[in-house]
Formats: sequence, C-alpha cells, structure tokens
Amino acid sequence: MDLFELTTEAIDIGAAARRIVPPECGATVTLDGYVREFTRGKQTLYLIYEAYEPMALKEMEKLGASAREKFEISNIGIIHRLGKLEIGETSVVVTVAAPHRKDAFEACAWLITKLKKTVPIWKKEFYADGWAWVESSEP
Amino acid sequence: MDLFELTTEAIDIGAAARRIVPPECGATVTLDGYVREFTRGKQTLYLIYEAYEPMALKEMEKLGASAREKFEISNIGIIHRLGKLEIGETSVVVTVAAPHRKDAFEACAWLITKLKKTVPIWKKEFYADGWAWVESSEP
Amino acid sequence: MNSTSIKVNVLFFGAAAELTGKRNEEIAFPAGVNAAGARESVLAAYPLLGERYRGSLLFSLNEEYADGGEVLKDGDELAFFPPVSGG
Amino acid sequence: MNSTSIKVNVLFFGAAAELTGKRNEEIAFPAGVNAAGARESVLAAYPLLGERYRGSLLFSLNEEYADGGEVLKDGDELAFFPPVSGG
Repeated sequence: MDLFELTTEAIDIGAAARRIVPPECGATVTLDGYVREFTRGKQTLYLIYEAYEPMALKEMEKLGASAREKFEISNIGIIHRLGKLEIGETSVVVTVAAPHRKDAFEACAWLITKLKKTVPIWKKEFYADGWAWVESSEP
Repeated sequence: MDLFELTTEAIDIGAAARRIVPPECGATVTLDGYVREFTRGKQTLYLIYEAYEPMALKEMEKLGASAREKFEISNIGIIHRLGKLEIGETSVVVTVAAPHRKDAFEACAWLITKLKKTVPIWKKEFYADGWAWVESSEP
Repeated sequence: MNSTSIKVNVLFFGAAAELTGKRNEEIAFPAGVNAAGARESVLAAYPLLGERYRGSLLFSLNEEYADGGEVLKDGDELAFFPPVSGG
Repeated sequence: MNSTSIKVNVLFFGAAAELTGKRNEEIAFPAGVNAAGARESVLAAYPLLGERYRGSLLFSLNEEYADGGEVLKDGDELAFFPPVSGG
C-alpha cells in the first residue's frame, strides 16, 4: 500500500519506511531531506513550508503512478512536512520498497527529483536579518 | 562521525540514519535490507546470520574509507544484524549523509553492493523441511 | 454580474500570496475566458506579482497544472504560485 | 613440535565450520609455509570441505583477506570461509 502524506508533525523516517514494506520485498531505499543550517553561505534559523495541500497530494499520487510504470517496485511512501521546521528536522521522506534494490534506488532518486519540480510546496527561510522565499532548491 | 556496528538487537533504521546526520548536510539515503519470506519460490521461516566479527568490522571500515575517496559524502553508517532474524526484520542498514543527494544515492548503492561481496557474514535460511547456507545473495 | 460572466475562486500561494496581499479572492471573468487569459488579467491587476513573476508564475485549474487553453467555468478553482521549492 | 614448525590458530565460518565439524583448531605447519600452502593442507585434511569448496573457499590472515603468498608466522590467525552472503 502506498502512502502519501502532508503533516505538521515531526516525521519518523524509520516508521515511514516500515509502513510500506511488503513481505515479498528485499530492500527499501529511503531519502531523508532535512533543514540545513547553512545554504549559500547564509545561516538559516528556521523555515516554513507551505503547500497547496489537495493539489500537492494529487501530484504526489501521480508521481507514484508514474514511478510504478518506470520501475519494478512494490510500494512507495512520500511524506512532506509543513509549517515551521527547526534546523536538522526532516522536511521530506521518500521511501521505496522493491524486490531488487536497484529499482528501489532508481525509483527513490527519480521521485525526489520530480517532487522538487512538480509538487506545489514552497519553502521560506528565516535568517537573523530577514527571510526569503526559496525560488529553486537543489535540482 | 561514521558508524560501523554488528548487533544481535533489532535495528532502528530511523535512529541509524539520524545518528550520522551532520548539520551542514542536505540529504541522507538509507538502504534497509530485510528478511524475505520467499526466496527462489521457497518459504523461509527464519534465518541466522553469522559473522567473522572483528574482520567484518574492519572490512566495513575499509568500505567506508573507499567510499569517501570515491564520493563527496559526510558520514556513513553501516549496521548488520547477527543471530536469529524473523521474517520482515531488518538485516542490514547502510546510511549515507551528503551535501548533495546524488552522492548519497551513489555511495549508498556502492556500499551495499561491496558489502555483499567482501564483508565476512554468512546467511543460513531455515525452511519447514530443512535449512541451507546461502551461497550468494542478490548481487 | 451578468449572464456573460463567470465567478472563479482564485488562490495564491507562497510569494504570490505576499505580492497580492491575499490567499484567495473570488474574481469575475467574461464567459469563455481561458486560463491563460485569466492569468494575464491577474498579472495586470497585481503589478508587483507581474513584475516579479511574469515569465515564471505557475497556475493550476481545479488542482491540476493548467496549460492555458482550458476554458474556465463558473465555480472553477484557479491557483497561482511561484516555481515550487519543496523537498 | 620442533623448531621448524609453527602453530597457527585456524578458524572456520559458515558452512566451512559445519563441513569440518569445528569452529577453530590449532594446526602445526612447517616453518616457511605460505597461506596458499596452508589452505591446501586444510582442504586435504577435511575432504568434505575440499569437495564442496576447492575452487571457492576464501581465506584471511590476521583478519585481512589473504592472496596466498603470505608466509605464516607462529601465532597467526588463519580463517577459512565460503563466499560471503551478508546483506
């Protein structure tokens, strides 16, 4: 069973990975993205993620469906945190279970790359001297 | 700080990933391998991992050093479970934190492939009608 | 409102909400307007939004990315937002 | 034991332990024997091990993979094991 969630609560990445494991599978690959203290040399104090929630969930489900067409995978979990995040907290988890780990690695890498391009979520960084909406994250 | 462990206790993959996260990093990729119920069409009831423990730890540390030469990564964690494992339990976790997720994906995939070839650990599967030492796992 | 106009629920997200000063607004458009036409009207109505995002402002119709040719209907939900930055 | 022999602590792991019936054994070898020579002696001493793993039995000297040319010293630890299957 796939899992697509937006949450304002802290993400437990181990629990996320565990929730998508089917008994016939051999490997799960999990990408854990988190709040960096320094980006482009500037110190971030905390940040806020905002989403167009219903559309973000639809886009996450579409990515899941496309990933299943491209890779031989069993289950997918995508959880994105919203609201205020402190340094070091997990912002996103993408976890993929597959019979063979190569598919899990490839699908996980593909999903996070696409998520950053298509899922309507925006990041606002707060500094000691102000704040900025992030226009493009690491591609 | 890197982390290389052999343990007979259940592995918490989220905790493993979290232990290697440095504040400047952006992404952690974690491979979670676990006991399959069916391999080659045969039902496994449980299994036992045995290791040449001091050499296995040395080999894990060597893999960590080689990965650092090949990829731009911050920290590595490798934990392998030993002893008796039930179906669905995590046998191995390889987790890599890196400033850029591409390096984390590549290093994690490289480490698990090498681990399966060089780290002296052996798997014995138990079935309803007997048992077998596994001669080669998925490459 | 007359019979040749439609009402659309317009949403703004991220920096687009700050540059318009609102998160949502009901806007009347002439019947038959397509999504690209509505986008032009909105950019014209909010000059700071147009200045900052004329070329890059994304938009969706009823929670799906729009390509611009879609003809709007009364009660549609049209959203405007900057390039996404989740992850 | 005479002065021209050495004692080596030999370990067996995985299926190799079952095919020899032991996990470790102190074995005397002639002084000057190398790791490959010791491997041949062990395979000869344990026919089932030799039958099953003549071509593929791996070995390590003092916790490092051996290539065979290493000359053994008194007190060395020599381990024999099948291809690994962790993960």
